[in-house]
Amino acid sequence: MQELMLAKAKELLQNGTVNRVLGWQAGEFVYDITPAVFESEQDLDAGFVYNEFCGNNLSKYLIKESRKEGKVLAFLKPCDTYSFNQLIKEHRIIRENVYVIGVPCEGKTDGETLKSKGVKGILGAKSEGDELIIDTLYGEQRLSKRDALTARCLTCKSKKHVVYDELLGEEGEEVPENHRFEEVEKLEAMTPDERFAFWRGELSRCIRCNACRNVCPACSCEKCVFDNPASGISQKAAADSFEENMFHIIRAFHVAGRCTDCGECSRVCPQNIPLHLLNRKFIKDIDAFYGEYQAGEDTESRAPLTNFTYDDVEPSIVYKGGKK
Amino acid sequence: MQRIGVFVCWCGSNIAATVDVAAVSEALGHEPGVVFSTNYQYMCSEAGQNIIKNAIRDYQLTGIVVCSCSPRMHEATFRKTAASAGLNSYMVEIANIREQCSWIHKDKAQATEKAIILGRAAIAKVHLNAPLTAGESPVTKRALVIGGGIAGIQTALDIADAGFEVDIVEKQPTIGGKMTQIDKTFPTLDCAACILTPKMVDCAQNDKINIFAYSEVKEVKGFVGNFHVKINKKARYVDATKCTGCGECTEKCPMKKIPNEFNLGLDNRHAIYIPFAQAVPKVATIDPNACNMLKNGKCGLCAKVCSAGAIDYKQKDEIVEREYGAIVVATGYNPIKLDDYDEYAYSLSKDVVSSLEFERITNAAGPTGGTLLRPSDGKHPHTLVFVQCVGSRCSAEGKGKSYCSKICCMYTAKHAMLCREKYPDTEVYVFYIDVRSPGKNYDEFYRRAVEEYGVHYIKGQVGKVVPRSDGKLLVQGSDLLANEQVHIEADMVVLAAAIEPDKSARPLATMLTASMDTNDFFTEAHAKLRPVESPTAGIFLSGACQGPKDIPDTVAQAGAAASKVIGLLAKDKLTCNPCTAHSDEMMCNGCSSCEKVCPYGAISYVDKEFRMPNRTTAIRRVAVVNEAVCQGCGACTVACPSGAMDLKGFSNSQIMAEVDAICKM
Amino acid sequence: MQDVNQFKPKIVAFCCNWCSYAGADLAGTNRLQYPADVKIIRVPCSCRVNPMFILRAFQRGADGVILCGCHPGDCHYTTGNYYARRRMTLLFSMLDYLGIEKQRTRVEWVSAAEGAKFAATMNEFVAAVTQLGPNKRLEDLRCKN
Amino acid sequence: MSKYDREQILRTSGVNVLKCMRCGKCSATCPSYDEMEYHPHQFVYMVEKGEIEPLLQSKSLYKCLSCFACVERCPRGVEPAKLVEAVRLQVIRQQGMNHLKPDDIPALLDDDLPQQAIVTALRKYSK
Amino acid sequence: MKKLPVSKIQELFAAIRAQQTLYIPTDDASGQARYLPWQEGMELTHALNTVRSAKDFFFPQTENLVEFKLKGKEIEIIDSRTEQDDFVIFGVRACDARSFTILDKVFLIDPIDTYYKNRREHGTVVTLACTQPEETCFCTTFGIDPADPEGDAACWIAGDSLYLKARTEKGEKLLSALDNLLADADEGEIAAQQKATRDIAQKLPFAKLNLAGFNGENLNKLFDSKKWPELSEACLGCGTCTFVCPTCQCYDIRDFDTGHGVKRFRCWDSCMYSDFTLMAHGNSRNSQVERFRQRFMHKLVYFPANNEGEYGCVGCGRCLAKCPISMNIVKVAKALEGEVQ
Repeated sequence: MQELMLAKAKELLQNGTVNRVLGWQAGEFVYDITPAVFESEQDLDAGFVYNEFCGNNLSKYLIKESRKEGKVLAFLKPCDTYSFNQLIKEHRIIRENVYVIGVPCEGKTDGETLKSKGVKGILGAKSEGDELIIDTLYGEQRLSKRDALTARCLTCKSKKHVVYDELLGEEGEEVPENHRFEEVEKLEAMTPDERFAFWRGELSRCIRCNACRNVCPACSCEKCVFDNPASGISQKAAADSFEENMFHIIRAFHVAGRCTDCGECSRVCPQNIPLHLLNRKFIKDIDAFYGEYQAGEDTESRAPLTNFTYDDVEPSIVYKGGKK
Repeated sequence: MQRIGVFVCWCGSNIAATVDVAAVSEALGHEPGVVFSTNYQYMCSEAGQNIIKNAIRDYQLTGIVVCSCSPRMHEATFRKTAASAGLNSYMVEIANIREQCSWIHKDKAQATEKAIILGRAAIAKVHLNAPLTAGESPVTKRALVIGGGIAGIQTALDIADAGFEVDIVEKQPTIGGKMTQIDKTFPTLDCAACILTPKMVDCAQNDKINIFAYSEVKEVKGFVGNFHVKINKKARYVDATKCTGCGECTEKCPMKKIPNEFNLGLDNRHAIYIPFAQAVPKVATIDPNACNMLKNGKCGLCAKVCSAGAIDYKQKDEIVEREYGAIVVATGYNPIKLDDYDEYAYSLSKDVVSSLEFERITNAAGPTGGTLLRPSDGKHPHTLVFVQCVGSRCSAEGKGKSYCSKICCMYTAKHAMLCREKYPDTEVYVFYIDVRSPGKNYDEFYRRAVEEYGVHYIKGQVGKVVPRSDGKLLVQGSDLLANEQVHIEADMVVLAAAIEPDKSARPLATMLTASMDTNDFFTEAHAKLRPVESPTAGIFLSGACQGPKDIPDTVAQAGAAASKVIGLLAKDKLTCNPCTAHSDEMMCNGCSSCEKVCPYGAISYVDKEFRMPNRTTAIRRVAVVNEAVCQGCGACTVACPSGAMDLKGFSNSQIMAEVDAICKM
Repeated sequence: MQDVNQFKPKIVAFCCNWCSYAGADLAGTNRLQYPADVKIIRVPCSCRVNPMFILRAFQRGADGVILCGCHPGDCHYTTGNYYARRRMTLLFSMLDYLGIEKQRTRVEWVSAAEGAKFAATMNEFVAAVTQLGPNKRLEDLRCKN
Repeated sequence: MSKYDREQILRTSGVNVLKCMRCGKCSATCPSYDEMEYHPHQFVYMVEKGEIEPLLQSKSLYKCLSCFACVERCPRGVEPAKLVEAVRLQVIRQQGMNHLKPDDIPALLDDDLPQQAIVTALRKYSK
Repeated sequence: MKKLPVSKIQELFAAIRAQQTLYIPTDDASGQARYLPWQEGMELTHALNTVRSAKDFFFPQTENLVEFKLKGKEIEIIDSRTEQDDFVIFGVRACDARSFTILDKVFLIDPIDTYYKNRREHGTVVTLACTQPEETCFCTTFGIDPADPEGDAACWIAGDSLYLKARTEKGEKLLSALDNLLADADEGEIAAQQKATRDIAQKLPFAKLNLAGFNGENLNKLFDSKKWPELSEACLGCGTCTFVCPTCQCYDIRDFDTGHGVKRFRCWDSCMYSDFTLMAHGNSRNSQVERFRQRFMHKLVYFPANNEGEYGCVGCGRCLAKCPISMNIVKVAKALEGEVQ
């Protein structure tokens, strides 16, 4: 696939369709991939890569890139295309300035995931059939590809591209049986005390590095309320457990109905807080209360929170359980 | 830092009996920023107001808090007081210590404590208040009426009568609407044309009224008092200023097998046509889909016969741009399509007709010249079955409309009655679910049909209509009162089709940012109290576009809409509510969330150039609130994730300051 | 008569100007009693209430927050309470998910004519929150004196 | 008893009888109308009123062809045929034990028996 | 040098805990290594290092400085500091141990940061030599020997024994209080383990990372490099690198209005944030490329230029593992190598 993408990128650069390419750049090891803009064929040859470690969602970069001179080629994975569509809907990306090529994704892995499986000192990796052969400081290790998948890829909702100008490889399909709400359900089944304890344990680790917010394609505000002293709720490092709760509740609320469930927030969290469980709770509730809705599936529909029906459920559904 | 004055009212004993007012004014006097605090028996009295005025002057107050009754009672009073002392009236806050304190508590200590807290909250808010000035916008003294049926005509006439200019935009070649197709009107049985056509002529002759027939609204910009509208005048291929309506062309035109819309396709017209004799404007129109000259460049006969030289095959659609202060929607209704009701055999037999088709068949100007004849064979029918509620009151999905179409009971009674009157040899059956006849002389009318004219009313619905080879229609229905299934061999079946809003209404509503219900009827601003206004300021509703209506109701509503328009156009300037939303463009992302939740269409977007670091610039899409249209609900402020959108008078920081003051531990 | 140490909850009630605030006034006019623990903040419409305000109230020491607006369909601004309904449903569900007692938050539709409902609602809500005891899960210790 | 029957019938049929607006279109469209003592609209009305006993006793139950014309035509989505079916089921259940057990069926099969009858038998008796 | 069997390590912890609070790196409920106060039965983590660095002990994420209260027209000023008890941090790796030296150079020079100093004086650092470095480790670049860590006392695990050696007075004091648990040992007993670690260190991918040209002399050349825009292009502007970094020491001072007064506190800040250098006149670093450059220029050029060649980095590798877009100090250093040769 990487070769196919390289050839396509070069072709489009050559014929002037685009003047630069947004893709992934190889790093020092196998897993430290960096999103990058390539402006020439030499750049592409020097660093362009596409493999099972290219997990970054590139869509958010297009807010900036689509406002530059000329057209940019963007390689988007299925889940990136949902974010892309959502950003189009919110007028954050100038569609005409982007040439989207959909690229297939079989699920990604990353350094953290491999390390969590007990792999130490990763130097390189290559794929062989269903296995990943990892070269480490302490010898070679093998891991089945399924085991190497990141948590978010295990509950992948769709391998279909919802938007593209051109598609490379086979088009995938939505994955209806993705079980992505299982963890949410598990939490819902707990008692409030248990849930509170769980979330305190998780959120108290937050160091407010803002990686979740800054990587999130839905968090595209020019200035975040939490950075704006005039908002009255600005904060830096959480100085009280309340502020930890506040930041994450409000952030989840602000992206509710707009979050495409790409999973970047949990991927980047240096403290490994399962932030996607907050967003998924909103997605699950929205599906249950207002009908199934997938943010980013299209560019026209009204988001659930800017929409209503006359007979929506009453808020009492939360504390009375089902009473309309 | 504000200099705040606090005025605690006793309200006689209403407050003072339960709240220690002296303690309240004493405690609030120590709050930061408070430079004056007092209490008085009746703050709203002249003496009380003078205390406030004097304090504003003597202490150079920049904000005041009145602890008194509900702001719904005296906020306006104290705002005026402040203004008369030179303080901006929006620098006033009321702490409601009567309805929400003294009157609901008995324990004096508790009530006093609560009054102090409510006072603190008001003080906290005043600290963040900013002077607000109500903006003004000019009013263009001209109204647009969209739709030229009886609703639009009546509205236009009434507005013109008050001396204001009105434009009527009608998509058909003539104004008049559905009423032109109707034969007689219930419950008086006057001839519809006799009462309608004079009004049409009045419109044409009134120099305040300008008719854009064969035209459609293409774009609406602006807001109340200042709408900019683009109207597309479709090409008629006839110069309306030259055409005399003599009709020479329509007789000579060789293309004469075009189904006549006016008679619902029951007969034919020519490619160049005048819909009916009393059309206004009485100008011929060439149907571009039928005219051989326009399609193939061959013919040109009409141009040859036209002595006025009015034919212009090169005519193009023309966009007219006009300014209006108010817009009235009068887009009316249509009967639903009956093709899906195969149980009634509508698409199988020509003798199963809709009620509107039946109107044409019985109309003297109709295809049969007013003689009741079966469409299939032109024979006189002896047995007629009327079926009510076809497609109305259907809650089952996909089967019709959930609402009652309101007019069918009465016109069916009219049809049945007229049949029996003109042709006593006919048997007329009406299948009904309920007969709904609430209206002046309506029930009497329906009873006359039964009692005087011997129409057979059967409580029940028709299950199926089967056309037989001998031309009869076998009607199978149930008679619920007799508890039997009845079978009638009918010659004609007339279906009272449900009515629905015109298809053009939905896109129009989008252009107008006027809200609609799920059935595509326009929503009124208040179901009871503002029935002819749309929630969108400056948009008014007339006739069946708002809900099913008969002619008397439509005319009444048309007049009401006109009076609302006149009230608006009579003003030179509109004063805006100053508590409006406003967007901080430095923070706005242009994401459109706010626009989606705005019920008034007050938010639009502009691409704006911003200075960026290092002497660069960037163009960003940002929201702009039209303060003349915004009503200050605040829905947008919560939809906005970045907090760029805020509401004057109820800003985020003001409300949070109140929260802080109330919750202080 | 009353135990001085008995827990007195702090309740913030956001009331829309057109229906619920008027309903509260009517409760007053009719002298219908409800605890002084309830303090009302007037907002133009229930859709003006930002989740931030609710969290802020808890941070600053509130034990319960109730939002009152016009009945669905009766909104002065036609659609405001429909949006408020969705926002609050989702917010409350999230608070519950985080293990914060859901009984501390509520939405009630109170019309301008429902003074009695307003008083009854407040009595009932105050009783429910009193039973829960002080808010511990969303408090900010720094705000304690 | 009839109250219990009523609840059972409503539950098994899933019909909301209160949606009926008494237009009679079900009966107007019913091909078995003349054969029936109680007509489709009466089923709806009688179930609503709780007059179940006469229905249970009536032969009308077995006159319904399950052609679903009434369901198709009903403007309110009431679905009278489902109600008739539910009443029928109620009678069958009241008759006590199952007439047939699935294991008994193979022995009773003969080649002339229509396939549909077997399926219907399973549907009706094996619950 | 002293030793005790590794099997008796819990006894050692109990003995330390008997005197003062003891923090050890352990796996928390979510399976991540972090420092927690030792309680009976708490085990050392098997992870090489904690997710967060050890700088929290001396420079916590947030810290109250002072409080103001309004009393009528008077403002009362209240010192928020509480008595700091003695504590021991066990198991600090060589890289993190060196980070304290770097932090000292910031906080303990005049004007001395008394909040930091107070904590530093009460803390005893017991380091633990590495045995299995990771691919992201490059401490040797900064002259750190993972097999011979600094600290008030150092430990090695070799075979079945834990070896301990005091390096400072504080360390001496700690070990002498534990004397009854410990047996004497010879330095030679750990030599094999040390060699093994050093051998691995030699084979690490960044073992040959060369920072030779990164100094004050090349400041302008590096500052003006054309590579910065490209390097910073994908940077999200989050603070992950700075917050996981053991040597990043920038903070913001903020006021929190409690309703009764103001609590003034400091909290970690990041030079990656857009309001980091926001001042009354505006912001001197308006773009992410400037902010990005600042962070690396500070660590690789400004800091050594002002601190006798000591870099503001200890090669712990946390930023390499945690950066959401995998841009880090090693990639920057390698990219800029050419500018200074």
